Amino acid sequence: MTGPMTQDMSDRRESTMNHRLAGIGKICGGIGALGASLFAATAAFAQDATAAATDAAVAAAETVTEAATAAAEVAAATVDKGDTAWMMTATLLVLLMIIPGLALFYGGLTRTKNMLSTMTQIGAVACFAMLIWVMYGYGMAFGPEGNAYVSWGKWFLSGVDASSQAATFTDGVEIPEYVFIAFQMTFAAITVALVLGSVVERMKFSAVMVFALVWLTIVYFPVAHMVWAGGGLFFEMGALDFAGGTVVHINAGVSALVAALILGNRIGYGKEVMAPHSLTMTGIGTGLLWVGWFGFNAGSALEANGSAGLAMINTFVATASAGLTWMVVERAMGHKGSALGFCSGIIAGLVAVTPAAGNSGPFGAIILGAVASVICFFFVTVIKPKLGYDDALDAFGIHGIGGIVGALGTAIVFAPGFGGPGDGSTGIGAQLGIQAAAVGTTIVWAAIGTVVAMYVAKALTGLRVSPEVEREGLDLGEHGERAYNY
Amino acid sequence: MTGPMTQDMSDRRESTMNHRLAGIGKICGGIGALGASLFAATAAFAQDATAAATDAAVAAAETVTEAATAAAEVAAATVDKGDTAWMMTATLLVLLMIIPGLALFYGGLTRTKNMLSTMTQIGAVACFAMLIWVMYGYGMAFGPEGNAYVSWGKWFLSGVDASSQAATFTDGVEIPEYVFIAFQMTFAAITVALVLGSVVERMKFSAVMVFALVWLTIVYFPVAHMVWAGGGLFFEMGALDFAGGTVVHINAGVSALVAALILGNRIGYGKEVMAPHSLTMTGIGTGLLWVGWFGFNAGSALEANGSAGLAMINTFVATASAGLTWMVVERAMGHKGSALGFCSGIIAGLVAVTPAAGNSGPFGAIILGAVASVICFFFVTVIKPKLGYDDALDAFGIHGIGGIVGALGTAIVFAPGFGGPGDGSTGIGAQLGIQAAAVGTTIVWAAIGTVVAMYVAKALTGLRVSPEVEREGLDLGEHGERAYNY
Amino acid sequence: MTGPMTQDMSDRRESTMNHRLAGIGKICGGIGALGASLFAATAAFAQDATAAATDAAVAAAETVTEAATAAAEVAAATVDKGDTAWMMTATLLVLLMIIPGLALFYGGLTRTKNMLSTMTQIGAVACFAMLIWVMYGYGMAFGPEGNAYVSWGKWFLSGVDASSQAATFTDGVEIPEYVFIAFQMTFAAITVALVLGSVVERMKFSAVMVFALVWLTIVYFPVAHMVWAGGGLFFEMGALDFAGGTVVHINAGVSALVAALILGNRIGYGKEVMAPHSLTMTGIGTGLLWVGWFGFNAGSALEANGSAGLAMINTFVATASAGLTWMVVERAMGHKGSALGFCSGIIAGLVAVTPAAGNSGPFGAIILGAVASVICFFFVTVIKPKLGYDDALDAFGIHGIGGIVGALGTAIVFAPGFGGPGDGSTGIGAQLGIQAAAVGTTIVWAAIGTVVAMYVAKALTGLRVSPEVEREGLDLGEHGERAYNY
Amino acid sequence: MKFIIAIIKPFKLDEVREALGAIGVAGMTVSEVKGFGRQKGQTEIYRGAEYSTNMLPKVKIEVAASDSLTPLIIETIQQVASTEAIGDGKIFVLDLSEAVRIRTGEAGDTAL
Amino acid sequence: MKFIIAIIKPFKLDEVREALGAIGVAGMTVSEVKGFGRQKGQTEIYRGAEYSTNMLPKVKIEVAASDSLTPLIIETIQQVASTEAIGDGKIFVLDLSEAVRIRTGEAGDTAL
Amino acid sequence: MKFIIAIIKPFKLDEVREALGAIGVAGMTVSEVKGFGRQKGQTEIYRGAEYSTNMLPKVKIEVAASDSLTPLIIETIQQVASTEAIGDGKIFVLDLSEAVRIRTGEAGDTAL
Ligand SMILES: Nc1ncnc2c1ncn2[C@@H]1O[C@H](COP(=O)(O)OP(=O)(O)O)[C@@H](O)[C@H]1O
Ligand SMILES: Nc1ncnc2c1ncn2[C@@H]1O[C@H](COP(=O)(O)OP(=O)(O)O)[C@@H](O)[C@H]1O
Ligand SMILES: Nc1ncnc2c1ncn2[C@@H]1O[C@H](COP(=O)(O)OP(=O)(O)O)[C@@H](O)[C@H]1O
Repeated sequence: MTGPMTQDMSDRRESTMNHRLAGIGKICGGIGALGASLFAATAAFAQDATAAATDAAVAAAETVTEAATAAAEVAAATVDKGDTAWMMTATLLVLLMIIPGLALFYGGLTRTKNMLSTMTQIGAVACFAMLIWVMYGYGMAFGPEGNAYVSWGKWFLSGVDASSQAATFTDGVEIPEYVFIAFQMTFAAITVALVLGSVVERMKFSAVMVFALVWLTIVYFPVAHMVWAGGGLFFEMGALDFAGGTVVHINAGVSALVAALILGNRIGYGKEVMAPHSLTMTGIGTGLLWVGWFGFNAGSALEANGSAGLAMINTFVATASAGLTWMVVERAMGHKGSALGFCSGIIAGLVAVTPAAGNSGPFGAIILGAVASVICFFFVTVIKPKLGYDDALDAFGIHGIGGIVGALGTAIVFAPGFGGPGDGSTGIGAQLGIQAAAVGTTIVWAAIGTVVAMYVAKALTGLRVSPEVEREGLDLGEHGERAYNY
Repeated sequence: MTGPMTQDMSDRRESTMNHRLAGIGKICGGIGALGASLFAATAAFAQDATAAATDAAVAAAETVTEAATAAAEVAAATVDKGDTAWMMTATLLVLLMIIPGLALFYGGLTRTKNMLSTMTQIGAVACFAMLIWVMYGYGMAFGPEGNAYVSWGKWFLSGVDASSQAATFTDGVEIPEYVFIAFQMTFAAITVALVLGSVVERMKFSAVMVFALVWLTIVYFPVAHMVWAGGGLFFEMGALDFAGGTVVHINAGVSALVAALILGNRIGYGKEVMAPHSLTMTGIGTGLLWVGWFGFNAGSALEANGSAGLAMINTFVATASAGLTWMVVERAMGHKGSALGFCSGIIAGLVAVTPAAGNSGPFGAIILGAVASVICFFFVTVIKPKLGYDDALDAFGIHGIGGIVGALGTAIVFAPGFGGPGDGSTGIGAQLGIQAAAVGTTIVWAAIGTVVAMYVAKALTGLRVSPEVEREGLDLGEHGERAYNY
Repeated sequence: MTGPMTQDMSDRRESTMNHRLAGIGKICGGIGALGASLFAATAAFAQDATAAATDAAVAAAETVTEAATAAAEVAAATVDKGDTAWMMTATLLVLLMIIPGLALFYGGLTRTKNMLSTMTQIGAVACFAMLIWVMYGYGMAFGPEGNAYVSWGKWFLSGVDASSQAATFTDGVEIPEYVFIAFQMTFAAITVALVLGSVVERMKFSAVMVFALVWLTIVYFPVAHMVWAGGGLFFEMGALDFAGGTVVHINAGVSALVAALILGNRIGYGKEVMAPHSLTMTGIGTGLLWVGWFGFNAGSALEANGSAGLAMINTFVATASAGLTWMVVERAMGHKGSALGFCSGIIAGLVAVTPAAGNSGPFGAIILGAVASVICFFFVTVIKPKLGYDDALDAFGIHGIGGIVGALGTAIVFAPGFGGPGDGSTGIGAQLGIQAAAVGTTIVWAAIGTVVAMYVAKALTGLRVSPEVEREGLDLGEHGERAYNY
Repeated sequence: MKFIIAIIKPFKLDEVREALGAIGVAGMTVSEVKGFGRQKGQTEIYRGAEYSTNMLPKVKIEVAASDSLTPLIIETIQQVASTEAIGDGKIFVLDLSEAVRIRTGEAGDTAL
Repeated sequence: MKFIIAIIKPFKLDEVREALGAIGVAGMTVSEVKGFGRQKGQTEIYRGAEYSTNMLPKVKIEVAASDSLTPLIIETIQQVASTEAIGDGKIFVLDLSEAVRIRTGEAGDTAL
Repeated sequence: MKFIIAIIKPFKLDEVREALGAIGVAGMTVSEVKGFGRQKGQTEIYRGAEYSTNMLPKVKIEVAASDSLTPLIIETIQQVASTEAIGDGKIFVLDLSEAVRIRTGEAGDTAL
């Protein structure tokens, strides 16, 4: 259960699923029957799956393809209004994550003089991403034609109208395509906004916009295609990524790191006090991110069903576990348990549970959240200061590191032995290998793409504000306003 | 697809739709067949529409009436829980728009000393509107009996219980009437709160309450009836208004202008610094308004279907487009792109797309948002200062102007040539005429009603706080509190 | 319609409902037929109830059991995706109530130096409650085995997976059990967070965590079982509590009072200025609490149906009424109507309508809200100062007192003579007696349990911060941070 | 040289600043303060807890000036800031023994 | 006349104000300041970034007083504001050469 | 004794504080102020309403010091706080007639 696809792709999906099964079959040294049982396990999630489909799945992989394809063609796909209601809700929950959620979370962590700059950059790249998405982003990620890396077609949403439908993970169950497009659109929007966490307080607004354009085009859309589209590279590999840990968090985190390295440290970094100007705002942002994340995670089920319910409960408990764990580790290290630590843990837990949301049992999720919290804590408080780069708001330290922990950990918590919903047909080691391959590819892709995007932005805009503007704050220097006039 | 109605009205609806079609027929110089094809287009949205209904629609308009009425009587109307789930969600999204959304958006723009006053006025008129709504507002807007201007009956919700149902736009599909009442209730509440944007920082709390009572009664309920109720004036005219651009935004904007003129300018207006006390709060408010607006726009489909999905995606892209456009125009005018500009553009876009939400394609919506943003920008930054009146928070400049642009623009983006969902049976010019007539009527009605409401409030309360209270701030003077005690 | 239960309990439910009916029959001096008609009234809410079930209900109570059980066994319970969509939405709405809702509402009322402490304590106990819930809380409240006071089984959610289902109030209608678990989890989380309102600004973070652990175990889970589980004490008594007025508000309020008494007053209480540091934050929190409360109240219907719609409209109007009433009473007492008064009224109304949400008509709810507002006003402004204890944020004054008013008032507004959905089979006096018994039991249970929990926390942690830390603020002393660094 | 401290009502700041500019005062330093005096403050009530602190928001202006300009400055502030209502504030004048411009190191009257 | 500046711990403000009122001080001006001295501040840590600025919140009271009242004011503040813990603050006394009441234009001791 | 008031650019605070510590200044009091002078402020625009107040955020440092240490303090501040750009600020020196440590009641130079 790795990703959604559109109606037009449902045929291709059947065959890619077959390829995927075949691929996994090879990796495991097994044969068709093994692959088929994995298919059966997947189908088990779909409570409306007909017995016929299930039976077909038990047959050899070759037969599955034809039978399922035929079945799909015969049965008229229906749209359940409950699914539509949930997916619309999920979509706007992701918007809630961006503004005001992320804008406040990040904004609160910056200094007063950069609050508006931070909020506006987040809002503006999100808007830009939405416009690009409907122009060519959707086509590049979920277009009707494509290869393992990118797709094409449906430019400017051509051919889509209010009656178009997009497939879910259950045969015969679809949702309005506009809803699917909007849902996926918010993912593009939040991912590019997440990257900004490392470059705030010094990157020009215009540079941010250019970066967003290039980065979405050469990094996000292809990676989204690889992860979520039938025929995509990771999808074929059988990588588990319920709600986008790779495409969203690892992608954004690694890009943030590379961008920060290219941009350089803030003036005074490591010497001056750069305390968060309002942890109250960061606290509000944390709460809204958590609430909105259910759209992200439980929405990725694409249906209002038990799988969404599982993703929901995991998104509660992994997060709760990670939030408390961070505070416990702080105490264990001789410090006070801090409010920012709690918030950081919450986000680390959310990031880690993203790929595992519907791929774990609740207790696997609790452990995954705790582990991610510990590792992120050590990374941002011990390792990062030694490295000396200035990832201002720890976009890499939390989204990158937490995303990697989550992606790899999903291989473990998915296993039935750890209470996961997997059927055990792919060994933990084998699955870990698949996950690692997906993670590694994403890291390389994101890093290279970010270098290109940053240098294009540098060429066109100069990238960084003047030292005077940086000192005085980007709010006045870039936007001509103050956040507060008490 | 202009507005919802209750079960009791479904018979009347059929005949009014007929009248409406006939009316349009006359305006366009066409005949029954033309009207019928419009009906067919409307029906095309309704994915559950039976083939029989569609066939009937192709017949002459006269026959449609009888056939459809009969069909409606035969088929037992059913309530889909998916629709109910979505409409409940949509309802509370509109509440989210009011408090904390609008309270923060407006509150952040006022000075520190008036923050609580602004928030409390918004909250209190919203509460008052809810109580009035269940007493007689619902009856005046959606009562079982009525004429083109107002309806009556169902006072104190008599006869409504948990099993009552209200019709949607699809024959045979209904939602619980309590949900419909609650949904519409939030529209009344937010509209009256929007008006306050022009009069904050100087109008007495008691005057605000009296104004709300009178204004809702003589302006809002009748206009809501005209726009949304079967048999209502604009409904009959065939005016396109998906989610209430006329009744909410033009209505509120024009009323705000008139109220500001009667109330007079704030002391020191144009001389003293009146910078927003917290653009952070305005930013939060902007985000929550956007999120909540999906309840407003996609909720106005009354179902969780493809039409709602279309309204949703349009509410994303028109808004994104308008937010960025405002910043671009600022730059083009030689200023910095500002955070408040971004927020203003977001709201202008949301306002403009309101009547067009389900009546446009995504690219029509993008253009509509951009155009509204440009026009609102020029209005509030160039024209308004010249006129010298003090619409404190630009309720008219954004909701009034943006609403008018949206209402007229809907005639254009609705046309299939512009990618809209219309079938082209009504020419753009003809539709523009209908839209203009509805806009003009609303402006006149709102202006006259506001004059009455303001003078009643003046007679009973004195309308404006003393200069001392205005100087010291309404928080202390009217409420005996300070917003911040750091 | 008092509470949800899991599939495993559906058999027991039938028999306990029978016991309950029998019990009520005794109390009222009536016989089986009377009980059966109550059952019929309950069934009337369930619009999908089959005629067979209704007929069966008319028969004697003994026969009901068998017939219904048989019917339940025959008909395969189905999950409607509309219900699932709504219940997932409702679940995260309750999370929205906690963070950021309650964190801001409470945090804004504290002094600047304790803002983070307040927010973090709320967030951390909520997280802790979630983890405890999936470990043994769910088992203690809704486990498969149990008595009138507590249940057991399903420890660590054993046996639950994505395909498990939980019963609703309608035979044959179920929701995914994970969704039910998550929904109920958020209730546990918010309730323990509510208690903290009385002890902020002086209680150690570690003490708060220990308290939460003990209190949830010995107070919350048992009381939740008594109220909501089939076989629970209050459930059997026939106490009306739609969304948890007893278990959440009275429980939290009384516990808050007892905890404040044990902890002692803040240094300087009654002498120093302890004005809310940011009523803006309290205002945001109020708005989010209201919005989220629809998850609480309308979600407690467990379905997206007319009963949820009724709960929704009541949650609008009772709250609106209470908010305005508080301001009116302030004026009547010679003060200014205040922003904090408005917010306090909103919360008082929400608390009072909680047990009555689906058990009242809209006008009963309006009156209930107004009455609760008046009583809470007098309690917190007149009576509390005389008593001299320091319930810092009026957790008892509003949740305790408002909860009691709501619980008793529900007996009245439920009656058909007051526009309620009751069938009048239980007289108001009799129902009042049942409600009073449930209230009294809750008060005693909560008080004793809180004493135990506080003394355990005292023994393990010392309970209260040092006077130096209290003076300097818990943000620095307990967490090593400042909320604001402007 | 003199160091002049004026406590005024906040809404008078703009007027005073302009008036001082008009008479040749090139610089000043402003801060927000709370004033306690004869003027009575509003009573604030939060859920029944009544606070009437009599601490009112005021603005403090500090101007270093040459001895010769000082009388005019005092007169100007007094006239412009007066509303003839209680709480208008005070002007305090202290002797200033030295003034230095940080940028250049200049001292004395030329540093002002 | 004297211009008295006292830096005290914030929570002592109410007590000091009352005590000064009791000995006949009619007005004063208060502001929030950050103090740097012997008293050590809390260490703050934000995600591993440690700040121990030793800048502590203090309250500054400014009182203009007649020469005769000054010693009593100093004594009162010193006694009421003292907690005998480090960081209690300081009292500074400067000569005040002129005082004017803005409302009336009165000058000298009567302006206080 | 002298009472030294320095108005500096906010981002110079840390440096100045350290430099003063290094030459033996044990304490100081800091506050946020708005400065008005030759340096021009940014223009702010909110929906077309343009404000160019020329009020710039500055930091005020107050140090009471013995007469002997005063020249060094002035020099140190002047050198460390200077960026040689307009708006660097001023140092004002006033005579301090008395200083008292609240904790102990000590007076004079030992109180500093
Ligand atoms: N003795 C004083 N020392 C310092 N500041 C004072 C003194 N007396 C008054 N002030 C300041 O002047 C302000 C106005 O004083 P007040 O007595 O209220 O009115 P008025 O100036 O009209 O006599 C006070 O709020 C306070 O800030
Ligand atoms: N030389 C000084 N000049 C100005 N303010 C000072 C000076 N020394 C101390 N202060 C102020 O007095 C406060 C208390 O001083 P500190 O040395 O901490 O303790 P104590 O007053 O007990 O000796 C400081 O925080 C600072 O605000
Ligand atoms: N006459 C004055 N009295 C009090 N403060 C002054 C005076 N002149 C300047 N200042 C303060 O010094 C700051 C810097 O002054 P400015 O004229 O801008 O630059 P510079 O110090 O380089 O000449 C001002 O912002 C103000 O705070």
